[in-house]
Amino acid sequence: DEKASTNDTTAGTGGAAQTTAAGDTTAPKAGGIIKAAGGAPSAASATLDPVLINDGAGLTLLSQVGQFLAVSQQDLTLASSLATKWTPNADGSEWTFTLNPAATFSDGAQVTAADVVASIERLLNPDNTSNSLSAFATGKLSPGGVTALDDGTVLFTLNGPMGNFPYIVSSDNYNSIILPASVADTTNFAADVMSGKIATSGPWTIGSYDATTGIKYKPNPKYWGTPLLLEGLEYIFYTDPAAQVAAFQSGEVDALVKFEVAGGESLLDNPDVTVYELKSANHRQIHMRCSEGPFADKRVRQAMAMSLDRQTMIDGLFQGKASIANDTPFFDVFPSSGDRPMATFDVNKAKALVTEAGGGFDATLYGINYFEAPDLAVLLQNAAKAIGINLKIDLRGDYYDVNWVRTYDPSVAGSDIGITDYGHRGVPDVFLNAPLKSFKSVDDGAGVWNAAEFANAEYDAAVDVYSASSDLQSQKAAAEKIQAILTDEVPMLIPYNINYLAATKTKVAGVVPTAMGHFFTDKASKA
Amino acid sequence: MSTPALEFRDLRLAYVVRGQAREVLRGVSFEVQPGETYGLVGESGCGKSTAAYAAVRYLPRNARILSGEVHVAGRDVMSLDRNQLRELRANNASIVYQDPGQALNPTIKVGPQLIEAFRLIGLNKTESLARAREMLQTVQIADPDSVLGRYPHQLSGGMQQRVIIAMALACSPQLLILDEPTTGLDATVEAEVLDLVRGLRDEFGTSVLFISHNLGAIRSMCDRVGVLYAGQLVEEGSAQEVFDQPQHPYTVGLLRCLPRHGSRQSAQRLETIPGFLPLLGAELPTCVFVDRCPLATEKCRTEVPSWSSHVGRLVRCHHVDRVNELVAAELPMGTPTVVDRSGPPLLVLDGVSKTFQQGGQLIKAVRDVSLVLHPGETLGLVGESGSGKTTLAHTVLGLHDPDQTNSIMFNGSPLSGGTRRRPPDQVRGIQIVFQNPDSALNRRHSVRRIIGRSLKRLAGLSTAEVEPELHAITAAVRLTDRHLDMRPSQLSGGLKQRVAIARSFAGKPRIVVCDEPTSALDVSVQAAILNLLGDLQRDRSTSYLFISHDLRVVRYLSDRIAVMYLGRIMELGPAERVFDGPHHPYTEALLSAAPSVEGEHRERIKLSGEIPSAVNQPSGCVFHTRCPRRLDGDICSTVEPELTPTPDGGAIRCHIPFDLLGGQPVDVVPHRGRVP
Amino acid sequence: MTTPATDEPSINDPDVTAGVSGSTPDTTIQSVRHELRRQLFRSKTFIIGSMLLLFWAFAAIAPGVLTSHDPSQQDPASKWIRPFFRDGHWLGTDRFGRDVFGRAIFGAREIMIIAPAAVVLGTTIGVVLGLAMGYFRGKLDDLVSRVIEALMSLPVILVALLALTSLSGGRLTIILLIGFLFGPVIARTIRAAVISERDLDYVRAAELRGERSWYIMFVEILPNVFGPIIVEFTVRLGYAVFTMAGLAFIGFGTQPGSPDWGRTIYDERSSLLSNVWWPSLVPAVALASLVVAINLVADAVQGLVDR
Amino acid sequence: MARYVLRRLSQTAITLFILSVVVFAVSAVLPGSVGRAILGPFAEQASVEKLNSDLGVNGPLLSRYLRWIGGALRGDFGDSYKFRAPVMDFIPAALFSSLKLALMTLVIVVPLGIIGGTFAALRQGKATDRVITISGLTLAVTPEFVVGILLILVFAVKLGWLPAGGSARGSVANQIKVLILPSLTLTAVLFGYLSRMARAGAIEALASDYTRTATLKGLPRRTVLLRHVLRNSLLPTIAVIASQMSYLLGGLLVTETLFNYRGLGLLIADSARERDIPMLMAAVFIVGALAMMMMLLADLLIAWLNPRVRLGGKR
Ligand SMILES: Nc1ncnc2c1ncn2[C@@H]1O[C@H](COP(=O)(O)OP(=O)(O)OP(=O)(O)O)[C@@H](O)[C@H]1O
Ligand SMILES: Nc1ncnc2c1ncn2[C@@H]1O[C@H](COP(=O)(O)OP(=O)(O)OP(=O)(O)O)[C@@H](O)[C@H]1O
Ligand SMILES: [Mg+2]
Ligand SMILES: [Mg+2]
Repeated sequence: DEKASTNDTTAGTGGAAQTTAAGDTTAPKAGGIIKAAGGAPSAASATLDPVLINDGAGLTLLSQVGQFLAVSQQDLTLASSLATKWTPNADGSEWTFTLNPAATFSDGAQVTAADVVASIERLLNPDNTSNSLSAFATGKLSPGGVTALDDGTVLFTLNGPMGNFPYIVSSDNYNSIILPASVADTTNFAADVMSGKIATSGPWTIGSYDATTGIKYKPNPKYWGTPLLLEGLEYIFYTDPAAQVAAFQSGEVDALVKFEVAGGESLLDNPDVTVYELKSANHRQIHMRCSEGPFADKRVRQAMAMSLDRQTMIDGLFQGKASIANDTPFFDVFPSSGDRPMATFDVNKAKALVTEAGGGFDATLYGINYFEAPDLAVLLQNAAKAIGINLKIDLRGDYYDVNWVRTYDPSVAGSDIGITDYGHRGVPDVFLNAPLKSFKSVDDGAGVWNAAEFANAEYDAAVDVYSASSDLQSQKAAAEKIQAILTDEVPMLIPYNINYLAATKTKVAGVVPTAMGHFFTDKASKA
Repeated sequence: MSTPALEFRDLRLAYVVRGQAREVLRGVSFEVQPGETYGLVGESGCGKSTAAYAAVRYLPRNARILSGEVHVAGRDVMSLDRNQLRELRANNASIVYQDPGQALNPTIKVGPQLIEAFRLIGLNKTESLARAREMLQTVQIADPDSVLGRYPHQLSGGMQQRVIIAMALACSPQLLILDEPTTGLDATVEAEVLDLVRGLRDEFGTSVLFISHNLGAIRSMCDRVGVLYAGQLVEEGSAQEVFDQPQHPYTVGLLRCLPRHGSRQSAQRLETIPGFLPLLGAELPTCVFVDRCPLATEKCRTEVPSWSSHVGRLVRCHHVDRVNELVAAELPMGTPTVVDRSGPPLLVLDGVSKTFQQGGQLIKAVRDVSLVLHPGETLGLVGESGSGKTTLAHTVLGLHDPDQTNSIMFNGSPLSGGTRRRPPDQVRGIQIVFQNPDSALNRRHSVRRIIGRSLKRLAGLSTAEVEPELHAITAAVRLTDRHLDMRPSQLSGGLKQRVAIARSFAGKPRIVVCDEPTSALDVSVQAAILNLLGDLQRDRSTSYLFISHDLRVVRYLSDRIAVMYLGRIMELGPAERVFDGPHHPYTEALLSAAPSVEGEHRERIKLSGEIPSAVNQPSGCVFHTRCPRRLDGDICSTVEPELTPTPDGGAIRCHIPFDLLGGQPVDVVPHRGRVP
Repeated sequence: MTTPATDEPSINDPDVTAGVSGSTPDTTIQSVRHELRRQLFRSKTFIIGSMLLLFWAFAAIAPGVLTSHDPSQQDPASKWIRPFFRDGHWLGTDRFGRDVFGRAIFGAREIMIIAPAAVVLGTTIGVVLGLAMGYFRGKLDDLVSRVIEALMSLPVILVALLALTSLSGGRLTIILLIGFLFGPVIARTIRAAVISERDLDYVRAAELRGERSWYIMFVEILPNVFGPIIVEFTVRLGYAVFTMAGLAFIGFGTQPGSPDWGRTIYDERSSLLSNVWWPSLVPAVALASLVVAINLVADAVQGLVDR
Repeated sequence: MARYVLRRLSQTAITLFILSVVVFAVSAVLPGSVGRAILGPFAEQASVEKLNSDLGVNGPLLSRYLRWIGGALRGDFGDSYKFRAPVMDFIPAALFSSLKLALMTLVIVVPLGIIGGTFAALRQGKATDRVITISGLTLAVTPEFVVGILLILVFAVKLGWLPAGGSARGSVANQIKVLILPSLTLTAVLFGYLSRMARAGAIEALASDYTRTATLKGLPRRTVLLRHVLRNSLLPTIAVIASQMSYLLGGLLVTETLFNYRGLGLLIADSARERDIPMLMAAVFIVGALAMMMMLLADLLIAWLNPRVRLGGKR
């Protein structure tokens, strides 16, 4: 069956070789320290508490010490890690995971089912307000849903069929690292790992950690996987991307965990730099409010979609390091996406549609003002202008200041059109639910970020079918239906999904970044 | 003969203003012999300072030497290179100028600044220190060591000037240049400084170039004087002769501008010199004085008079033979003002005191002053700087609150403290003419506006009524309508003062306070202003409270005189008596301090010590610390004397009985200047 | 008998003949104004400064005349054309292929509107405050001085940062922000000037006319502190321009796409690392030239005012 | 002097109080849900509300202020939202690094500014003067992030002589290496203002009577300049250095971010982005207080250098 484990039984990440790696020819040499530059963990992630971590920086750091049942690889297929295989029941509403008997924690203890139960239940417990709750909601796993059949096998009982469930307990759901059952409290995770109070199973343990400046890892002496080549691993935190690039160029650091094309151009064609380019589901959504306002008319939304010259956008913003997306979360990275009709670029048709719908108008384009969003906003503005829609740009510090989503707070105005960013996921489910499903209530996870106020029963049904289907064929079928609806209704524009970019000096080999933001170094070496 | 210490050889010097060279010194030639003191007089702007600085070649960037030479100790100053010039300044010539306060570096102690000068002439530290100490003693500073350790601002103006003189004499220079060294200092202090210079000159045999506005000082100091006009010497000769029988019309005019000894405003007007100093750099193929000369003829307009010798001195005039035509005309006295003493006095001060609070210290600026002022009367207020004259005046005006209310009665009703609290008629009733017209007139307002506003506010006229009144009053102060649209900056000092006077008279005041109204003006201008004040008083029988340092002026103008010391009135009485005595020892000292142009030389009564500060005043008689007639025993130092009435209706604050007080001016002693 | 005995002013009184004898400097206000103007136009600094100023002012009013390029016209094909004068792009193009020179020209407007407006506001606040503080002294002065010190001790950019998070960055916001930040600073200078003025006798004279405080402050004193005011105004203008750029750094200010200099410099700065200097340095130079121009004029004016 | 010192001290106390109010007021009006900002978009609303109440961000303003200032007086600025630890665990270190940077900058810029300014004054109106003034001005108005990046590009990336940033740790030599580029960036910005002030001061001193006296004494030009001119022209320069202090500290925000130099500036930038309000308030308040102290120090120094003030008024 599709989701059963690959025969790859090697521990750790089992990552495939880097895609665009330049010089990993010579036999890797042991020793050395890699210094990597990355952002500082956000407020929630500051103590590296696996329960709360909610950003790329946090998960990058966490995944050096903690391990998951399975690892979502660069090609977004699952490789085994702490679990060697996983099998669903007939309808995919129950999943059985078999643990790797070799796996041990840094205190030497074996990784048992009890540990898994404890770790996952900790995340499920609403009182812990874990960042992963929404993921588990999508995964249809509720408190009490995890049981240990014996020391080596764990049973996940879901509220319903869920084909992509293994991803929910893989590195994709980066909170779900497995810790000893004995661990009661993770609020001071970093400190406790440093002091040995919390044992972890990953290749590294924490040598020193300063939430403002950086972290130093030291090898896990009792590491159960293939021995490390590096002597040490170090992360330095940066606030300003430009500063990161500068530091990398001038050789203060050997690796950039992640960098943007804007500002990183100089790295792209640089002989002594290895650039890792990974397909990812990282994208921007430009929602258009369907319930009221100038965009309520479907034709206007369709016109907006047609007004975008996506290829040019990609070239302009990312020097081609992104893929065209069709205003749906089914990106070419997802196996389930199937083959899709390409979005058309047709200004005249768009103009016509706008005129049909009652002619041009003014509107305010809200949005985040980090990443390339400001530039995107300018591009949108230009495109819209071409079809008679005048967008006034108003980008705020970040999404939640402005509350232009009414789901949480009906009193706020909401917004007709706005840009926000969605990070990478291994499966489209979150994208399909949070921002698109009809919003009922905050507690019922569906549609909580539905800024477009898109409410379409047909769509909701289609999504349910998709989530339920556990085999690729049926997923593809459901996906096509969903795409049909979205490309017709166009509740949101998704012009592109951005390739994930990481870089190392060529003397560094064997690191495995993932589009999610992991930066696996268990096989890394430095010449 | 020996080489002169300083020699100007037909020096022509110009300042470049907006690309044009404007001639300031138009061929000046004179020499100062070794040991001689040469005086340079002339009204403001005629080029005195320029000459002085030319002598040490310290000239502004825009100065140009057109022709001629300056020699100091036989060396051509203009041809020296930087180092030679430095040495010349360090060893041969020193200069002392106005405003000693500015001339010393505020952030360096006196010691180092003085020692610097000695180090320059190659002494080592210890020697320099020793010499510095000596030098301070030579300039009569009592405790040199403490002074050496002080900062300039901790010294009085007199002391500062002494230090600077000490510094100047450090290198025992052949030439000492004094550019108005005593302007801004008190008469008493001035007299001391001059005595000092005189002594040192004799002691060191230094040659001195002495520049001053004060003709009296010049006469008492100098062997020879040169009269500078518009950058040309017009007369030169021995001080005595030049002052006693001036040969050039300008010199004559200059001397006649001064109130003559004992003359009174009510008796005769002062003479003035009409017209103006020619513009800087004006083309003058004529006699420079021609525009203002009563003797001017066609010849004067066409020919430059020669620098020719005449009755033993050099004069630059075509009509030297006709000067005696310029006999002092007895100017017709206007009908003298009748001081109405019959009625109630206009202003009554009854024990007025004013104490300032400053940084926790109490400054008793005015103590228990009682006065009366009658309609049409002029009360002169004299006293050294800091004696409280201005404060008293300002208190009367309501710019300060007196310590105790209702101590001032105006026209029978009590004056409340602040101006704002006074009814309009009281406000307009008392006005003031300030000392410095530059700060007294708003530089951004036109004359019309300045006077007009006062007419509106004080005379309470409507905009329509203002215009005619405006013309009337400007005419009254001898201004023409043309002046109305000018800004103060476009007016000469005298004109400014006229505007100020017009303003204060706008509301037909009963009393006008004049706080040293002419001390910033040249003598010729001063004369005109004094005349004007006299006329106005005659026409409007206004009362004046007239404050001045210049006793001569006070006497000329005042009916009665009050002498202040440390905020107290020491003496009060009719002008004649206060001047001719018997008078208070302090008054006596003040009088003796003022050198006179007539050249009669009283033995100066030296006042020992400094003026005590207004903060901690001496016990007993506040003057006892300096009093030359201090009584034996300690009564003076313990008991404060009452202000005891005198027969002539005045009063004196002294323990010495009235009839025993110094009667006639101290007997005249021979002139101390030496004729070369 | 030649000695004038009559009291005919024009003969006897020295001063009266002023102007007649031509011995006082030029005499009418007009001629003085004229003189000042002549002085100004003599000074090289002023000429150069005002030339530059005029240029930018013109750019702000009629940018279209100076460049044919639409500042927001994108052309992906011609991204990052190098200077100079290639493919009709004087100073090259930025990452969207927009004409750098064109954007610099159009960028002038934002600053030429905001900076003066902000400084006018600041100066008004400063003058009123300064006059009141300087004239009344005492408690009011003390208190306000403290507040001013407090404000001044906070770096502009920090206050902006704090304000930014609560306000939305529109033109008006920036004008208000800069205005209120500069007001106190200017007030300090004006206060000092007023204090030295209020000791002059013409203020006494006004009090002796029983004038109201406001009259003394605004009619008597104000004209006499124009000097410092003008200087402050021009100098602050420089600071304002610079501050705006700083605000762009913390994302405060004009919205993306606007050719505003500060914004552009900030947006394009990262491409410096790829040796693409022109998109950020051109506006930077424009900025500098404007501020320098303002200061040149300021110096010239100050030079005159000081006389 | 003592009286003067006392007065200035009491004034500073008042100012500090006002500052605290200002800082609190501005921070208090920050909109948006703190909890949401911390927990992120996908956190459950319940979690957000729980956190908000934990942080006590909903209380009445006055009591919140009193709590804050009360703590502040005891040196306790509360716990950082982000690090869940006392703010004071982070600020001292950051402050120390910032001071290092500031010091280094001053060490470079002060002599440079004074020399440049005085030199310009001596050549007043000449070409040298213009060059110094205008170039200073130009540097002053070129944003730090441009100057900084150019410096990095040249000295770190191209030449590789100096590090492109990082925190000053380890050996003094190393620290200095790290500090050079950032402090040069700040120097570029400050030089203009400083030299301008120094110039003005020198021009005034040069025109003064005491300088004339010194010259006419026959002192060598050098002595006149060093002993008499400079000595007096320094006072205003010191004043401006102090008043520029707040400016310098402001510059830290940009510069430290650019050079990833972990000082107060960067801390403030981060805290602002992360809504770590207690941290932000503390940092900003401390920066303000610091600037204020500098002004105070400068005033006292000036007073002390100026005998008039030190020894009280005339006689
Ligand atoms: N640097 C200068 N540039 C242009 N004109 C100047 C300059 N210095 C002085 N003057 C003018 O030159 C004339 C002579 O000046 P000077 O100071 O020598 O006169 P003075 O006799 O000393 O006057 P006073 O008695 O007021 O000191 C005055 O009209 C003055 O305005
Ligand atoms: N506003 C003030 N505050 C404090 N002390 C003052 C004030 N005005 C005057 N004084 C002090 O009061 C005393 C008298 O000053 P005042 O100016 O009245 O003397 P004066 O006779 O007018 O001196 P001068 O002849 O120099 O004008 C001086 O010691 C002065 O320092
Ligand atoms: Mg002079
Ligand atoms: Mg006085």
